[in-house]
Amino acid sequence: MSTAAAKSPAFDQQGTQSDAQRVDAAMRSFVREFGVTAALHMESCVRCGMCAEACHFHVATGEAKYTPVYKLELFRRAYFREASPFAPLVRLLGLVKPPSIGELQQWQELIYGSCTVCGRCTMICPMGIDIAELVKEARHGMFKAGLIPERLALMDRAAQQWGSTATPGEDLPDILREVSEEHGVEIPCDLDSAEMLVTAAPAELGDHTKALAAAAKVLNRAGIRWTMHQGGFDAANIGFNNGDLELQERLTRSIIDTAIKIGANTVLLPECGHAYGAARWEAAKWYGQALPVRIIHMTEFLDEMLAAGRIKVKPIGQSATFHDPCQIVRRGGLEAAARRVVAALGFELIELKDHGIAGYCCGGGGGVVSNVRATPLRHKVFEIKRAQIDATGAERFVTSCGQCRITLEQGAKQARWTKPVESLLELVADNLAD
Amino acid sequence: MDLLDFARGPALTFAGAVFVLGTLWRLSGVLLLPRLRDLSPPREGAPAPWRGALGTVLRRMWPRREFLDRTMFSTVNSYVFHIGLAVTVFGLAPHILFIRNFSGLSWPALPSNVVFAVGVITLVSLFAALARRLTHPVLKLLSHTGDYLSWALTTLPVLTGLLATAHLGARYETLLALHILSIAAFLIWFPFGKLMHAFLFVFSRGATGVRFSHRGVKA
Amino acid sequence: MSQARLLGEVLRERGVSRRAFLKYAGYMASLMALPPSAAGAMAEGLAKARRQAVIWLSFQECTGCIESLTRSFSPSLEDLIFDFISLDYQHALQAASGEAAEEARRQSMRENKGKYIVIVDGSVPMGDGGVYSTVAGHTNQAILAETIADAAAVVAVGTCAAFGGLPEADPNPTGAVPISQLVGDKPLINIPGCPPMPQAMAGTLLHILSFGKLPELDHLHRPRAFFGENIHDRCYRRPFYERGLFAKAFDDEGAREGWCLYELGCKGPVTYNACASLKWNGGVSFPIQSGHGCIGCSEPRFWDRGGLYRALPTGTSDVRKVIGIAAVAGVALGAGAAALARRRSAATRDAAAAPPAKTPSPQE
Amino acid sequence: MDTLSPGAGPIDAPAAAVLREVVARLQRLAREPDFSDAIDLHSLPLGESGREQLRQRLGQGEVDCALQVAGATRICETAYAGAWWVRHADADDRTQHEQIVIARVPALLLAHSDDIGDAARRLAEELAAPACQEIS
Repeated sequence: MSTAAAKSPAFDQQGTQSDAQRVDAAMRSFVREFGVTAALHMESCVRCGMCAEACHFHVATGEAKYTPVYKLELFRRAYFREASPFAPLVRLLGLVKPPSIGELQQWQELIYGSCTVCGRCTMICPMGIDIAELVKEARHGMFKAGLIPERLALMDRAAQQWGSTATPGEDLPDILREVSEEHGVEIPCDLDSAEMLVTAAPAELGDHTKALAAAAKVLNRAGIRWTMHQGGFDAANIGFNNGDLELQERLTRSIIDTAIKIGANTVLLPECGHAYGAARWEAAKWYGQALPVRIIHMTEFLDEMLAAGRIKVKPIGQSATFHDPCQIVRRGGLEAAARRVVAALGFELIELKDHGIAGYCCGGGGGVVSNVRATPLRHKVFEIKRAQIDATGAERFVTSCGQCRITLEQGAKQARWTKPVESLLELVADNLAD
Repeated sequence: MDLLDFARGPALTFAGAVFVLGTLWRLSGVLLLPRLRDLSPPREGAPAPWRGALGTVLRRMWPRREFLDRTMFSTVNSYVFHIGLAVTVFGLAPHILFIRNFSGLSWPALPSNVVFAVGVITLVSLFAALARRLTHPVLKLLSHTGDYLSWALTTLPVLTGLLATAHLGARYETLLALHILSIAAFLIWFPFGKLMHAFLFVFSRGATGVRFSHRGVKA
Repeated sequence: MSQARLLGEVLRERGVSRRAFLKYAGYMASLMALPPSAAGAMAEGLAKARRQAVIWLSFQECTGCIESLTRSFSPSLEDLIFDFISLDYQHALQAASGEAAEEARRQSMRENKGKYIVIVDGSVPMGDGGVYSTVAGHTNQAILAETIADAAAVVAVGTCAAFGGLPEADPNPTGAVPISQLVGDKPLINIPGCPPMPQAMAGTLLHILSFGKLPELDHLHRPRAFFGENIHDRCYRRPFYERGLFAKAFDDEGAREGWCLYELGCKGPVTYNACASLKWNGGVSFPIQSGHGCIGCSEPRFWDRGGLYRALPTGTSDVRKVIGIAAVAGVALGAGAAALARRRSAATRDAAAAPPAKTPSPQE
Repeated sequence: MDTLSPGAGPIDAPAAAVLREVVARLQRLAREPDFSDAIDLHSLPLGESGREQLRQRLGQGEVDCALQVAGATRICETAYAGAWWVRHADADDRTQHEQIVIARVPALLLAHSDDIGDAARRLAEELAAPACQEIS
């Protein structure tokens, strides 16, 4: 039971900037975001309120302030003052007030505490506005203004120091040795050349080491020449969640540069949502050109290995339901791949009422699970997913994202719900056929 | 007669000019902003960008199954007054003449009394939309003066049009003048408010369509 | 010349029985949409009235109005009006001319001081001191002022007198003005139309004679009896308008079927007159019935309303040039705004690009 | 279109409305002998066919008289006592005005007292005038 009393929706601040400097930093960052797509989306909102009906935070609480597009209110005002076609007119006539420091501070709870950037609102918006992307872009300004939740700021500083929120690079060889001994699987580390650079999620270097071992088992069985490397091993890019663009760039470069250095042609991402978002879709942005390495998610990898017959699994033959991680399925496009793996495992898949692209979010992505302020809200959201899982009556409950598993496990613990949350990767590894 | 002459002459011309200028200003002002290209490799088998865009533009015409029951009222009511406005504006003979006058395009008209009935339904639907915007907690929070102004300047032409057709309230030419002036107000406000979604929605949905079809998702 | 004796006696001597008064009054009452019961009262009022002195002044006019009233080719009931009034001065009809005619006018003004009615057709030119239309060296403006000084009422017949009509149409070279601008507070009745309906002229005069006061007028001083409703509301083709059946050309299938002429520029909906109900030439037909749209001749400035064949709902000015300029300006402003936004965004990027040295990442 | 009397053929709505008006006024006339009213066929949206149907439906009564008063006028009683069909024509016999008059007798038929006074006077003068001395 989380003992932290629900704090009043206050806010955290980092750095020593004055209030005016914070507002200016936020506005200068906002101005940089507005390419054609962001501008088009800002211009097209007709305030129809439908996005609220898709957002689990609003659906669970009924509170109007969790309306997704309302979370963009300050970003919208910045856009109309600074980048819109009528910006000079808007500024001249003072039609739109610039955000104040008080508003930015109150806004932290909406932008970080009650948005998992899951993109379900993007799927309902009749104007096709990618609200999730705009929230993520608004976070850049909030980070520049030093107005992000303290817990996330802490992880940000750790990652700037270690390249990972979980462990410093130097400790990687020892951790991998422990895991390989504990799980009896060989995990190569820091090889000079390899076919595939494998990366991990921070939790996999902590309490979810079984997932890491599972990955190793599958990779070895498939006969892949792979390695993990101190140069770039933590794929869950915290900069991507916090809005810290410099950190996001550095973390991405550390992985891509390491892969190029060891001559790898593929970077394998772990079962993690935001890792996929940051690497698969935004890595090339920092290089300004297409990347020489292929970046794939663990789910794609399992799907390809099974399809190519390089690994086989024993059918489990039970009923199961699958939670679609947002960044992997709704915003990643791996809905079909995940279901092929589930089918290969011989599960009789019973879909959740809302699944696939329109599935509900676990409620913890985008840094919300790490943001202790959002805990009470998260537990309310957990009810939606739990009800849908119970409704399927499936025996097993599977997903393919470490963050979702942590969020759902915390929710289950708080709601005293006994069904275990299982990893697709671990199921494949445990059921490898000879 | 002077009000009608003013309405049909200078008012309409000025409104038309402001409409064209404002709409192109806003559209080009947005479309000429820097294009941040997605350099990542597309999902295998992903359709061409324009096809992805078109897909989303069409799909977003109707909410997905999962969202339908929670958005039934908004969806249905919005379609009622959108289709109502379309039938009224493009179905009524005098409107077709107005369009033919400056564009040369013409097509057969619907019976005027049918269009009148549709106009009444449209008016009721617009008031229902306003009632919802004034009472629903989410909409109350989101709405600002621009929304109410857009609503008013869309409803006024329908109201004055119906009054003119029914010849209620004043001399016919006064009603017709008020109707044309309300359309002029509508055209002048159009580019600066959310009515621009009539043009922007294609690009807005298209951009999301391109972004997600690149990732193999039918957004 | 006007006798003191009552009209009833005067006319009976010429064989006009009171039954004729009643028939005439009944007909005119129906024209003026008065209740049938008013016919008796009108007949009695007429019989007891004195013969009304009338002076008809013709200025910038085409004689269409007097032709419409007299309609010499087939005298009808309206013509009886000439038995009830003493037309003391009228260019087209009077035998006298030159000074004799002017003298007749002045004598009638003297004898019927304060009681005579002045009928005017044609507008009055004010340009260049009014030289564009003079009679015996006097400008129309002067003659009008002199004549209406002691008049009981002024009746401006025809759109030229009522609203300026053709002479006042753009570019109005003679500086023509409607009579209403020159009569001050003298009671004025406008009977527009190009030409006006004979029933309207006769009916209005009869109303003054028999009831001794002006008929009810609208905001343009037009008798409501004849100008209260617009043509569209009384048009027999209205059902076609309701069903959206319109003639697209003057000789297409629709026109032959008698469909609505709205698309061919008919101004019926915004024109107030009695053509559709009383019809012309003794009730034979009216413009729309003969296949031509109403041109709105009884409304002010109907010549300058963007062409007789331009449909009502269309704008009156050619907007293509204006819209073209607006389009170019719009795109230019848009491009400028985008460039400005691009520059502002670049400026912030440069500022951000030179932050203090980053802490070295682990592997460097 | 409702048919008032069977077999008399269909009747347009406007014509039927006029007949209902006639009935109402006849009922009143029956109660108030000196009541008189008229229905003006001129300004109603009655086409020629409507007028013809009315004429057929109202039929012919016992009285049919032609007046020569500033052009021809024809007054004939319809088949329904108290309802008279009055048609005024101008010099060229074009219908100027048509009415259905509801009265015991249309006012137009009554000689006016002034005319009677004048007639008496003229006849007296006629008698006194030498031209018609009695032939002794």
